[in-house]
Amino acid sequence: MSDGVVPHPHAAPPDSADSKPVTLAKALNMSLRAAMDEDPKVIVMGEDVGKLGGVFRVTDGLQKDFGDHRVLDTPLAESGIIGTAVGLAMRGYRPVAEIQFDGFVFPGFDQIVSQVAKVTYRSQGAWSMPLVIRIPFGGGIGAVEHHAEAPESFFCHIGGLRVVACSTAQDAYDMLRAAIACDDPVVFFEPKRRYWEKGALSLTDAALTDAALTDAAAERERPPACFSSVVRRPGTDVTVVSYGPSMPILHAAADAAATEGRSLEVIDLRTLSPLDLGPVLESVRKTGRLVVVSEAPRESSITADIAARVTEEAFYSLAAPVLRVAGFDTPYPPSRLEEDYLPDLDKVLDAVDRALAF
Amino acid sequence: MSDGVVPHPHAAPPDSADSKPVTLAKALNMSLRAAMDEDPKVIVMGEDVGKLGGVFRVTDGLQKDFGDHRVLDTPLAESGIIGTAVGLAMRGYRPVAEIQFDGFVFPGFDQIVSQVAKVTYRSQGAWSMPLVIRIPFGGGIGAVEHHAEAPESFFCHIGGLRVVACSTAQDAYDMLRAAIACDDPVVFFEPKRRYWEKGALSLTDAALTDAALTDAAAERERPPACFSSVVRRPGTDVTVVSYGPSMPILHAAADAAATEGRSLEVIDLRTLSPLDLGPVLESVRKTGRLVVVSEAPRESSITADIAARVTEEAFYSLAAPVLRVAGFDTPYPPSRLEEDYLPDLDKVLDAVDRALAF
Amino acid sequence: MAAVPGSPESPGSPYHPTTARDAAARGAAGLRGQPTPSEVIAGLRATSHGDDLVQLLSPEGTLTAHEDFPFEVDAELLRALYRDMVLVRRFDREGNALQRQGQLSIWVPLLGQEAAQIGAGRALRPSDMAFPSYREHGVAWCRGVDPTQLLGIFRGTDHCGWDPKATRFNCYTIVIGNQVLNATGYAMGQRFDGAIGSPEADGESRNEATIAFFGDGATSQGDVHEGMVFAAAFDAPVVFYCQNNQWAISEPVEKQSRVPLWERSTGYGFPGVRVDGNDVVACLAVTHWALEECRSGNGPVMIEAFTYRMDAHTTSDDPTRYRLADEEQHWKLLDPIERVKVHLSRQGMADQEFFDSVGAEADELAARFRAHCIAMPKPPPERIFANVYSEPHHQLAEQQAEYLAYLASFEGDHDAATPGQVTR
Amino acid sequence: MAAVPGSPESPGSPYHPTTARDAAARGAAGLRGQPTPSEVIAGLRATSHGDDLVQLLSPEGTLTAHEDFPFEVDAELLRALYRDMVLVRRFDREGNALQRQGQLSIWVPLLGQEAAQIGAGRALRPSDMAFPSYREHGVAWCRGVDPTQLLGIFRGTDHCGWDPKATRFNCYTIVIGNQVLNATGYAMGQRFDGAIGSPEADGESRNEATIAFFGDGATSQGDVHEGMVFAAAFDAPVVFYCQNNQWAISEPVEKQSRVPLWERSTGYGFPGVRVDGNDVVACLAVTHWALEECRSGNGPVMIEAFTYRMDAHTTSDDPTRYRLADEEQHWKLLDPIERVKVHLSRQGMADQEFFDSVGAEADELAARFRAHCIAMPKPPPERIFANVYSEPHHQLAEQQAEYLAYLASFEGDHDAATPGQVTR
Ligand SMILES: Cc1ncc(C[n+]2csc(CCOP(=O)(O)OP(=O)(O)O)c2C)c(N)n1
Ligand SMILES: Cc1ncc(C[n+]2csc(CCOP(=O)(O)OP(=O)(O)O)c2C)c(N)n1
Ligand SMILES: [Mg+2]
Ligand SMILES: [Mg+2]
Repeated sequence: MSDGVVPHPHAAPPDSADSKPVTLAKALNMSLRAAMDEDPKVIVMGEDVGKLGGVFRVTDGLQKDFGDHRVLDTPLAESGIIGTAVGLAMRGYRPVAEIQFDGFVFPGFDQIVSQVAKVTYRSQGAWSMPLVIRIPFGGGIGAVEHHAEAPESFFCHIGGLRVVACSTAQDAYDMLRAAIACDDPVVFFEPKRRYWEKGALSLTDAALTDAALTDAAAERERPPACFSSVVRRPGTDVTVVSYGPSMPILHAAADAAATEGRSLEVIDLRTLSPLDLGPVLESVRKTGRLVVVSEAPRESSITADIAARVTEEAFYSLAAPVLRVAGFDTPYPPSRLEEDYLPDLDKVLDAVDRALAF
Repeated sequence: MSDGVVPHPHAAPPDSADSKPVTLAKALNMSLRAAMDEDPKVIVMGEDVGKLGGVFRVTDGLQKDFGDHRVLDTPLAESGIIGTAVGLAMRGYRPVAEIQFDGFVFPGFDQIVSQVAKVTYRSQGAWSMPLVIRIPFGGGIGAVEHHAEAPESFFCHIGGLRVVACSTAQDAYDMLRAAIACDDPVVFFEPKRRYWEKGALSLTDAALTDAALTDAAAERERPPACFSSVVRRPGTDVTVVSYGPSMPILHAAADAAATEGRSLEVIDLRTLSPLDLGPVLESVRKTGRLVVVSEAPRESSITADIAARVTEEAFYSLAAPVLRVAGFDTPYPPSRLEEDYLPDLDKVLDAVDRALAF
Repeated sequence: MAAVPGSPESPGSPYHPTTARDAAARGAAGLRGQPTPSEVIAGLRATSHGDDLVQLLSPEGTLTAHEDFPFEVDAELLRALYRDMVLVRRFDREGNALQRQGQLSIWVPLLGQEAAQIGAGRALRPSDMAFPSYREHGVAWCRGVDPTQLLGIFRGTDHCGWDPKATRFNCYTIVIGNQVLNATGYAMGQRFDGAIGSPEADGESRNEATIAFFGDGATSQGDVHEGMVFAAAFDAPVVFYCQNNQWAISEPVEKQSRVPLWERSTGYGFPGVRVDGNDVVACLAVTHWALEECRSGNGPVMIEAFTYRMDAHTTSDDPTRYRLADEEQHWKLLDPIERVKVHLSRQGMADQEFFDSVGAEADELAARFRAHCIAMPKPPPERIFANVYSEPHHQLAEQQAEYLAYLASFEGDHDAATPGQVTR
Repeated sequence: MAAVPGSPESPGSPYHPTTARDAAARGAAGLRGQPTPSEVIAGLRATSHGDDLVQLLSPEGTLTAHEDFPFEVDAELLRALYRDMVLVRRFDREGNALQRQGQLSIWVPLLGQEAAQIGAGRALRPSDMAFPSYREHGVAWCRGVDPTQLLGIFRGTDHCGWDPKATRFNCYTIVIGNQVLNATGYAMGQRFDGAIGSPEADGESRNEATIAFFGDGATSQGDVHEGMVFAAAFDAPVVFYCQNNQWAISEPVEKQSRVPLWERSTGYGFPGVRVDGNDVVACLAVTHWALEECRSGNGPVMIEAFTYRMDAHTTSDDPTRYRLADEEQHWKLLDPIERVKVHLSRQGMADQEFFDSVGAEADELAARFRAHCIAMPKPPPERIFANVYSEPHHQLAEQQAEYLAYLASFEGDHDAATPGQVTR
């Protein structure tokens, strides 16, 4: 892993004793459980996270085993969830707050902007804010309104937060451990339509440490961070980057492109704020072409930011402008139209073609 | 005005009977008054907008003249202000809601994301949403926390909203009239540190009509829109664009650059969502260099979006990457540090130098 | 209502069966996935409403008058209410079935809440305005929204299949509680328009009112509070109609409040009433009264309709994880339809023929509902871009044109490309 | 308290002097920038608190016991409270003066609210936690925050000049009401830690409580509601301390509520008390009681301290635009400091020497406050990037390095460049 390249997650997991295929949801559950086992200050809170185990069962069984002091079914109010989590963090807890669906984070937006992100700054470091806000995000599950949004760009625009998105079971486990261990607030996006996809999960100690996660970063001699981006599959012709739910599409695109003799380099951003552009720049200096894929609308978004920064920092390397495959600038459509709305294999390949045609 | 170039606002106003210098705040006040005079469905609501006339006096005298049915001092709750304005709009009113300061819009964010922006879409057009949300924004006034923010990028990321910012007294008047006349929700940003700066205001009928505002747009044969961007000052070497409070800095930079024999083309975006990139692209095709200036933090921002889109659409015209002069990715600092945080003449000139050095 | 074990006045913590101290006392080992005894009591307790419940038609079918809420009840009215409830329940069950058969992504059942919804819905005049949450299929029925128009939301073909302006029944709102503020604003507009407080002429008046529907869980949201604050501040003619169905997904109402929900109104200085939400007559009478209060200028008013969600939260939910079948059984005895039927029969107000004809009508409705559902096509991709704005928007026009051109580029493909699948 | 004209029980609309109907009745012409008669009455009415006000020390200086809130009051305590209030008022006035002289961008005066704040502040133990709004200079004083540490916020050199963790006095919160949820969360943590409800040993206990300060205007915010909902749901040991100073900038409390604010608590099922906020003894006794309730596990509790903002909202505000001098005059008679002085003198508990020494101490404090303020330097630009995160952050490190390099690039300039001015 030290070269920043990890195995193709669709490849069969290594058949060793310490690695087994689990769903992404289960990996998150195991991660929470391990963190709670280790540190009594870790608590889980949200709507229906207790006996129900969350609507996606990510907190399944935790209340049963840790008690209703540590797994709190809260009143139905997101500002209340975030706002009390802030107070609990001040008291020394490490709350992991669940927002039930992406579209329901907005009633808590003021607490996130005005308290979560600013408490440490305002207090000149007296308060740290070790709070994780878990948000199942993205579309593709045929859901009703407000259940399929990609609000990550809002949070990337807020100084004082860290924003990450996991895409594999292993990352789900490791990144959530790291997020909980982090003394800064982390908005943790979970690709809900991938919850039931299985991937290898290895629980070796190395995977648990921050160090392993920042290995690649450290080697590039950048400051330590909880999270780093990673090259999932090396390639030479076009760089394609995304995060969370679209990662399998990128792998499929790389497969499809390979059959046409085109080599795509696939990068999983993992951290959305701060961006870890090192691997992306390195790749673009090689390929000269970049396609950024995300379900989020385009205007003032994370994809715009990546395009702007990569262009600024690798201007002379680019043979084509950075192209984006992203949501339209509309509200999320009725779900029977979501396949038109969302990035998919064809759209990614089309963008790759266009990048190569420049 | 038909060529999209308007006179330098710092130039002396034409000394005609129908034009007089007024402050930007006064122009807004006159605009509200004229709209209320014309249409009894226009109502003003917010905290302290009544007898006090708003903390910036933009609504001064309106309650006195139109009554407390049409100028509502509301309870102290922003979600309440926006949420009831939505209901009033459904009832046939055209509410103009004031948010007292930029940093206080966030308690109302859910109503904006989930109702204001989506009501028309959800109802398949049965409801229109003729609601204006006025927000004094930006720094430079030596204020305490939450009173100096530039949250416009959040709103640009929301499909279903229109987002605009005025920078002159004339635009303040015309654009607010147009925003109130628009059947879509408009988030209307007012550059609070320019409230007391005077500019020419002409109340000829032409200025009042939508048509005048979209003249330039119409000529470029794009669909009609409430708002359009405008070249404030023609130039040949570097294009500098901004909006709202930073516009005077751009003019000063153009003056300073001229003394060194460099010619800057100055563009006032006015509309932030949708962007009206026509004038910007036209300019960049000529200059090959673009500097975007904004007080907002960089990540996932409006400046990123402009950089991304201009690069995509004018890739071969660019001799340098689009450079940004923007806020840092921190919370807004204590006000004694704001001159370090905000764009200023030196920073703009430095960026112009860097663009030219590419 | 039948007496139940576990009186709310029992010592301990009637509204707080699972306080930390309880939990500490029994230790973490006390939590074993099954409801604890105190939770069982709490669940049953919820069936005991206290003395403050307004009831006109008992579960046993006995009709009595209520001095505060006089209301003329005749056989025709009762038959009509019975028919409403049976038809609504029937298509609601069909919604569940359609979901099970893969025709709908999800269905949100109203089972058990027919009386609370039909009572409120039938109290409304056409000129009144209603703001539902997402479970108000019964109110939709009363507003003249055809049940088939509800299907699009759950089949994913639209976000709202009726005209909220023409029907004066707003689109469903899914973000919990935030429609309450919109309702308050609308009611403020009614007041500003002078549409309240004018004298009646010929028993008719042009006075209007608004009603906002929300659940027990919603009462915790800041927006519901702000709605009440604004309504009180502006004397808005709005009825806050809370269907307390005892559950917010897996959370019992005790998680939201220590005290009965109608008491919230006292903190704002307007009246609140708790009505038996399984008694359609009481719901009608109390809502009628509340709307009249609003129309005559004495709004706002709060109503807590004390009822029960007899089915799962939605078809995606599994209530066996968090509540006991006993509780559901208990509430079956309080069924909102049964008591009307008993009364109609016992009083000779309806015969078997009537019941049969309503049953047949219900089956027809269900068949039409089903047929309509299955025939609903995927909307065209243009719909993604339609009605985002009321006025033209060049950016979306460009995105639409670009996307349609992209789709068209597949049309020449030999393998009859379906976008979204590999077509190369 | 003195009787005033315009009884709250007068018919018409005691809490709604400017309803639409009023306005319609007098027409738009009735609005002329000056308060209307009904507004004058409302303003004065606000001084009449109803029967429910807890008062121990009358405006005339008479001390009586209150059976619900027994509290031992001796001369030493009264002298200490007097000194607190005088010192706090003195530096508050100095804050105003410093703003007028351009040394501060703004000052938020507490004038008139000394008793409400000192009473509450002195009821706290060091182990308790306090969450202020932005006007709580008196509470800061009680928490051991040096008045000079308050200056940075208003001079623009910091967002919080004290250690909120060490002092157990959180940073000021400017977004109205949102600290109330943070306070509730902190109190939940106190409960989860077992820091409430344990038996006293030697009159000492390790029990803790939290207090949240907010204004009358803040009660309308959703976050304050949610704070109360969560506190009730989790039995959090938090005192909701609302200083009703009758105004939220230009809006009288009648815009926020029809009924006294303490009554909100009844809607959530916990106790509420209205205390004379200009009576430092009553504020102390009632807050002491409320904190004890919380510490022993009976939280939450709400207190409405009925007081008056005797100065402008801030130094930027002009209250002559919205309220009459008469109203301010009336409240001068109810001054919180004067009644303690009268009592101390009349009872022979303090002599002129004492009053003089307190006055001298106040002047010294003011001088130190002023000197400190004037000497406060502009912070270095690095401060922009400091403490945004607790852990290292490469992106900000880069932005900082870039900016400092940019600044350094000016250093060679002949005209001793000041960044932000033209230096070329
Ligand atoms: C703001 C928000 N948070 C969370 C949800 C997810 N959610 C949907 S329904 C529901 C429970 C609602 O309970 P209640 O208000 O009692 O209404 P009921 O479903 O019982 O009719 C929740 C938590 C949501 N829709 N909106
Ligand atoms: C969310 C929010 N909206 C608006 C403001 C602007 N504002 C500052 S103080 C104030 C009035 C507060 O009144 P109140 O709660 O009674 O407290 P007081 O100032 O009287 O102590 C307002 C509207 C703010 N700070 N925060
Ligand atoms: Mg419910
Ligand atoms: Mg106040």
